[in-house]
Amino acid sequence: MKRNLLIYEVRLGLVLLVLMAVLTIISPSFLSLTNLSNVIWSVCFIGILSSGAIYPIITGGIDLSLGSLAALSGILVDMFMNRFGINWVVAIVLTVLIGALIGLFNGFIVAKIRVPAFVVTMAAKTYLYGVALVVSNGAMLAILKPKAFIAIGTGRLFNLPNPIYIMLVMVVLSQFLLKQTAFGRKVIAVGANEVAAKLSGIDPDSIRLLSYTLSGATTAIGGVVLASLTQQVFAAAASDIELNVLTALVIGGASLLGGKGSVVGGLLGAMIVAFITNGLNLMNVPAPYHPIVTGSVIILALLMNEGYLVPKKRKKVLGHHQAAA
Amino acid sequence: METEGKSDILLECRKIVKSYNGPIVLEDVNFSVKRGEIHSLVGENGAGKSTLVKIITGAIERNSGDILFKGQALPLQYSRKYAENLGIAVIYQELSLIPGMTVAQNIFLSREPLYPHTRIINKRKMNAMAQELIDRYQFPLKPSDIIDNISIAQRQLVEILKALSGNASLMIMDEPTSSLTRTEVEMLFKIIHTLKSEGISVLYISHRMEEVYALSDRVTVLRDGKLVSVLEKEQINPAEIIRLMIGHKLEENAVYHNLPKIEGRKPVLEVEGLTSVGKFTDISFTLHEGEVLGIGGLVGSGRTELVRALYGIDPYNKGIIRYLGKPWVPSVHASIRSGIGFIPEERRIQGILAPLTIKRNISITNFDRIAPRGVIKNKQEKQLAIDGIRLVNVKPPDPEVVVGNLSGGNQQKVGLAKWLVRSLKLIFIDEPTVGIDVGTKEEIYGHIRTLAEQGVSVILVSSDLPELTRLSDRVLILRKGRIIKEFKECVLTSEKILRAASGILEEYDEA
Amino acid sequence: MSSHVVRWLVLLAIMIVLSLLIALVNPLFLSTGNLMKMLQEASQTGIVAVGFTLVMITAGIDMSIGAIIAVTSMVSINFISYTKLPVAVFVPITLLVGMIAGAFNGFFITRFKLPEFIVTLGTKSILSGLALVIAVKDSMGFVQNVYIQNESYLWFGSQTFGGIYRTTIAFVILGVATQLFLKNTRTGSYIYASGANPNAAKLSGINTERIVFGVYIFSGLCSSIAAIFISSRMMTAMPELGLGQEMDVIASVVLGGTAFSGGSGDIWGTMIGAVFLALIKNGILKLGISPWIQPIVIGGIIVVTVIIDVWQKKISDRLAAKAKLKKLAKASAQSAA
Amino acid sequence: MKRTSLIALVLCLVLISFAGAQAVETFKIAYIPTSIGQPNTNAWLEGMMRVFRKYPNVKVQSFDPQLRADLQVSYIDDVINQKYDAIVLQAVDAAALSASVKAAESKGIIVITVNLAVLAKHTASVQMADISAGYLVGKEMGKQLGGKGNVAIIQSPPGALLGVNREKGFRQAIAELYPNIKIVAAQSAEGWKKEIAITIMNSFLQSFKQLDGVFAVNDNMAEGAMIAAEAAGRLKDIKIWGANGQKSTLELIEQGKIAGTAYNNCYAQGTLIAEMLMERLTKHLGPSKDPETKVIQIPPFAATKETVGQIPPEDRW
Repeated sequence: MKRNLLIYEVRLGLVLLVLMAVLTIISPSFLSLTNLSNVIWSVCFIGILSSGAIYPIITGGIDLSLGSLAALSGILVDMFMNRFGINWVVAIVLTVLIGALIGLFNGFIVAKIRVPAFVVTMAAKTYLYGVALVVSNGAMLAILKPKAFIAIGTGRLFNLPNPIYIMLVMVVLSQFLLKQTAFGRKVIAVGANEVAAKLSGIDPDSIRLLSYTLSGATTAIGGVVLASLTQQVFAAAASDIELNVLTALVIGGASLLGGKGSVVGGLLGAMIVAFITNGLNLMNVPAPYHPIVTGSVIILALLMNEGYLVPKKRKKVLGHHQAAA
Repeated sequence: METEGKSDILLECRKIVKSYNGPIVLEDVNFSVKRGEIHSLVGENGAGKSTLVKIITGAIERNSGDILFKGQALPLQYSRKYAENLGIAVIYQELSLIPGMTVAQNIFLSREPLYPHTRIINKRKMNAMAQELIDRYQFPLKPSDIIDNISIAQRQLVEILKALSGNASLMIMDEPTSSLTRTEVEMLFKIIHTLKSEGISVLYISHRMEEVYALSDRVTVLRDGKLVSVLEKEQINPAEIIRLMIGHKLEENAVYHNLPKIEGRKPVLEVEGLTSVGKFTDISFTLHEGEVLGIGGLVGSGRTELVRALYGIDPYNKGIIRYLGKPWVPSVHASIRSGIGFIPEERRIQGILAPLTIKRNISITNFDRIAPRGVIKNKQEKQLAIDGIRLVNVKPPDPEVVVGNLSGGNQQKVGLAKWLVRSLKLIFIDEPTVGIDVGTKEEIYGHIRTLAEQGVSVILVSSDLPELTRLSDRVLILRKGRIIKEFKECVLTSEKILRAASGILEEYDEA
Repeated sequence: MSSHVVRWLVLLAIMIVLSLLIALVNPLFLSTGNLMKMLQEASQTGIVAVGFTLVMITAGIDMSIGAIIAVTSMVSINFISYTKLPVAVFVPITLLVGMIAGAFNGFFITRFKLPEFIVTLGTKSILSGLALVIAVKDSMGFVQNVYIQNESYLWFGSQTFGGIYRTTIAFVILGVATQLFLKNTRTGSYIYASGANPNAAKLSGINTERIVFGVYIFSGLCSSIAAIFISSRMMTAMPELGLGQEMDVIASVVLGGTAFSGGSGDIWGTMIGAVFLALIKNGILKLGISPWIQPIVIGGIIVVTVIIDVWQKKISDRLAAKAKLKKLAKASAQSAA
Repeated sequence: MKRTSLIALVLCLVLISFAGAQAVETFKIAYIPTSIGQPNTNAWLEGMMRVFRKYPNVKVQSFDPQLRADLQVSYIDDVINQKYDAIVLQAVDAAALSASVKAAESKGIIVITVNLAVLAKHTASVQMADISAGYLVGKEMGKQLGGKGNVAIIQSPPGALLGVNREKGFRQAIAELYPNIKIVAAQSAEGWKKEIAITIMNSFLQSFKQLDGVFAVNDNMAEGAMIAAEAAGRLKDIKIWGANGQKSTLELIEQGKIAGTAYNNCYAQGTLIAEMLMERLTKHLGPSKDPETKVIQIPPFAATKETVGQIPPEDRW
């Protein structure tokens, strides 16, 4: 598995390089540090969310409440800081805690009451949007202070935007947690074969619970970063971001049936999409053609990853059904 | 059904050669099945049995050689459907039924009776036809039963009916008894004989020598893709077959009979009046250090439920358990932490993590060692995997191989390894050798005995009586959740084993 | 099977209770006009959900349904505004386009064994772009949505006897037909087989690839049918029409008891699910509560409903287990004697 | 089933507690913007409420179509079924809503549209004329640029008429008044999202070493463009314009970070609408019988560093 996934990620990396090469040829202004950093910056939000969202997916679940929760978190952190005048650090901690709690709540319904994750989190997406409206009085609030908070999203370090560092840290942590800790291994085990995992002394329920909690917490962080870099919060701020996150992760090798996936792959997936969009912007391609190109490239990338379109001997890959068995 | 002349031969394969781009898996194999005979095909895993069967059923094409069926030559490449239409039917090892569908639907899947000039299924007719078949063979089935709600044995019967409904003249059974209880096996044997009496030939593939011995009219033995010999009825005897299969006589010490006395050893597990309503009742026994305690009985007699309760998966209602002299409330976590292991039945469903590597499968029970502070130490993990692989010699010995792609035997070895690398005091083993070839069986038996010699106590649940009697110091027989018999002495050779086995059968059939 | 019936009853019970509660607050809820409208909305989701159910029975998923609605409605709009072709001609063509889109999904999923989810997401993206490209434009090249006046096209979305919308009739016919097809035809049982145990299905000589392929085509067809009814009913169409409806569709199917794992579920359930969803969304508007609270209530009701559903399953299982235990006890008593 | 009924009971209480007391003789007014939670849609509501608060027998219910025309259509049907007295509609699309508006007015429900008149004839439309707003921005920006330079546009999602019209007006102004100003690029931001506007602005900054002006078709995206330009340290050289005139943007204009916006007094708009409505409702006039939709245009005001001061705090939303 590990070896295979590594190969998968490497292949994905190659796809990315090919893409970059093509873009450099087409538009010379592509390959410049600022542009690259801009593109990476543009996937920060998705990257941060992926770092947590991968966990429910590997356990064979899903979290569709990302968008609403991220928006809500932004609203909360603003409320704490600018309505209650709480110190911004404390405010962020509080927000992340609340995010974790909401994730825990989802996880509880999924793991303990055993309701399909899809429905639970989809309902959560709906009611969290409502909660966000209520907390924000249905207003679009601008965040202008404290400066320190704004700096999180807009500041730069060594001439690179801060969010890039935040994302990289989260991705690395997530990857480490998944591949290098007992917890991560247990998550994978539960996704691969719950019964066997159980008989080996793993408690699938608590693993699930934790996965959704993690997802909630990272989503809250993402929401905070988004709020800081757009300097504005409202209930529909991140609407439907979950689909982009999901796409990124699945391109990155995650299976919705669980047991497979990695956040690094997810990040690569997100970057592929981002680079395409960027290239299209640089070439000033009219809007309608963006989704067409993006969609086609996604499918092409998949074909490459499944070993088609590449000269070397094609590797037999499990179809969904076998994987399920 | 004439048995004279040429037409005596139903299926004939001449000089079959098959190689999967490179290694030759079948080399000039000649093979024939007579009309109305029960013909066993035996050989270790990798001997080429399944390849040969696949070729006959049209699942894969052969490189060269002729196949004659009912005297008609078959093309190099043909589809399953083609073979089926000719009358070649297969009862697959992995049951090929559709959950959620009824017995009738499964029997006639893709052969449903339709209303004329439509694709609409005539359900009444279909059920009637199913009923007819069922009555003809007096199977305990209802056409309207949903597959999910019937026992594995019944499902197998459905498989057979499915084959019969396609009026097969050759029925290939691949490990049909692997998941059946003794009585179910006997029922199956009766059915096989009925089929024979109807002139249907049965090609029987099994690792269980006593079955081959009991059933076959002829036996064909393969080894390393070559035909070793074809035994006629009178020549058939288990020891001989095993010898031919493995190629060298099993050294005596492969059969463990020098069982040490257990008196004066300190008790590891003491169970008193353990009861779980509806599962098992008033179970009491004491397991000593280094003792292998066999538990026999029919499926559903409460054996599996008992070990699951002792390991801490399922709760129990009353009773006292003492482990290493101290009172003990089992829970999976506690069990693992205090040196208790568990190898479940249905290895694919419960045992292994198919999509993960050998390394990952072995780590799963050893996080306390490879990740004491929660962070995995790659070196230790790798080392542990290598140790485990060496302990049970998994092939290939590569920690990064995905377990799902290993043979059944090697999968089970991995299942064993993840416990052997731990310092165990007690291990529960449930049906360890289902569907595993003789050679690997011997290895696994070896490991179990070695455990015992190292002072590890073993509780072994098995439907395979020779296995039980060979490995166990004592055997408890469960029936309807109660211990009805305890065997102390054990037997040596396979004939004796078979005799003992049937002896035991009488014992608990009358109880 | 029977467990299915039970969960339908539970769902229906919840629906009835909710309806009564809503009616208490606002009697207008039970007015024919409103009920017809509710059913009409249920049908617009439901028609798509019928196709989606088949996809899910084969253990697949189709995220492109919304985009197919968008692109096919754009196709018919183009016919209406640029040609004089009669409805009888261009509607079939529109449906064909929908089926081709579905075939595109089916092709990549069966031929290359790509994961359904991501392929259909890719398709969604492509089609939504195409919808914009083919959308009717003004002189400056900006999308200009057309106000449909073609009477015979407007027929689809209009009401008929008793205020019933033709959409609803279409939904019922499509639903019932598909259900009968699923349960009574060879292909129907192949669809279940391909989802429940593809290997076994293959062993029985079923060409599961062909089945899956066909199922995605059907899903495309259903989406395009919906597209026609929706656009006719709105008397226009936008290139983004239908995008964002995927979730409602999936929700109806899942509430209807079809599992993502495939091999189970049926159209009755989906139809109930669709009506259930429409009922909440329509009923909520009758309560005169702030739009901020509405999503909270809707989400809450859905969660509670699925929890109840799980409970009823647990309860019935427990009862079954109890009965089994009784039998066992009796048996052991006899054996003891 | 016991559990079911129990849950049902709980639900019952919940719902009833939500359901406000329904006064017997009230005017029910439906407010259907493109989406709630936007500064302008909130401001319109507030503007209307300033009038309606004086009438205890008026009940306003807002709806949240989340930028989806099909949802607006379905809401209007519902409003008709619920026998509302009036609808205030900010249509997502002029064509898509026509049928519904027609139906509503034929059922005696007064419909007043905001900003965008639907094709079907209805009682009135109070507009901050999108096209002329765009035109105004073009004119003013042109002045600031001294009639020459490179300009880029951050578009609304394709098909969103509000944004499209503003862009049309802008292009028209540039074409007519400033032959030396070149529109070098135009990219659309999915969902009017600020973070996407930032990405687009980044790519503009990347592809054009010389970029003098940017018109973002709403203030939100203008703020996004501003953030990107500031981060790239090129804010000084680029005149960024928005449209709407929401409070936060006005502040940024005062700080000189954003060059200007086409300010529109949404409060006034809302108040005007409300007054028209009350007039007709109290006199039980119903929908107007005039052959043409009465269109009231509120001329947009060009808010720049110089002029922004003229907007009093109470008119800032």
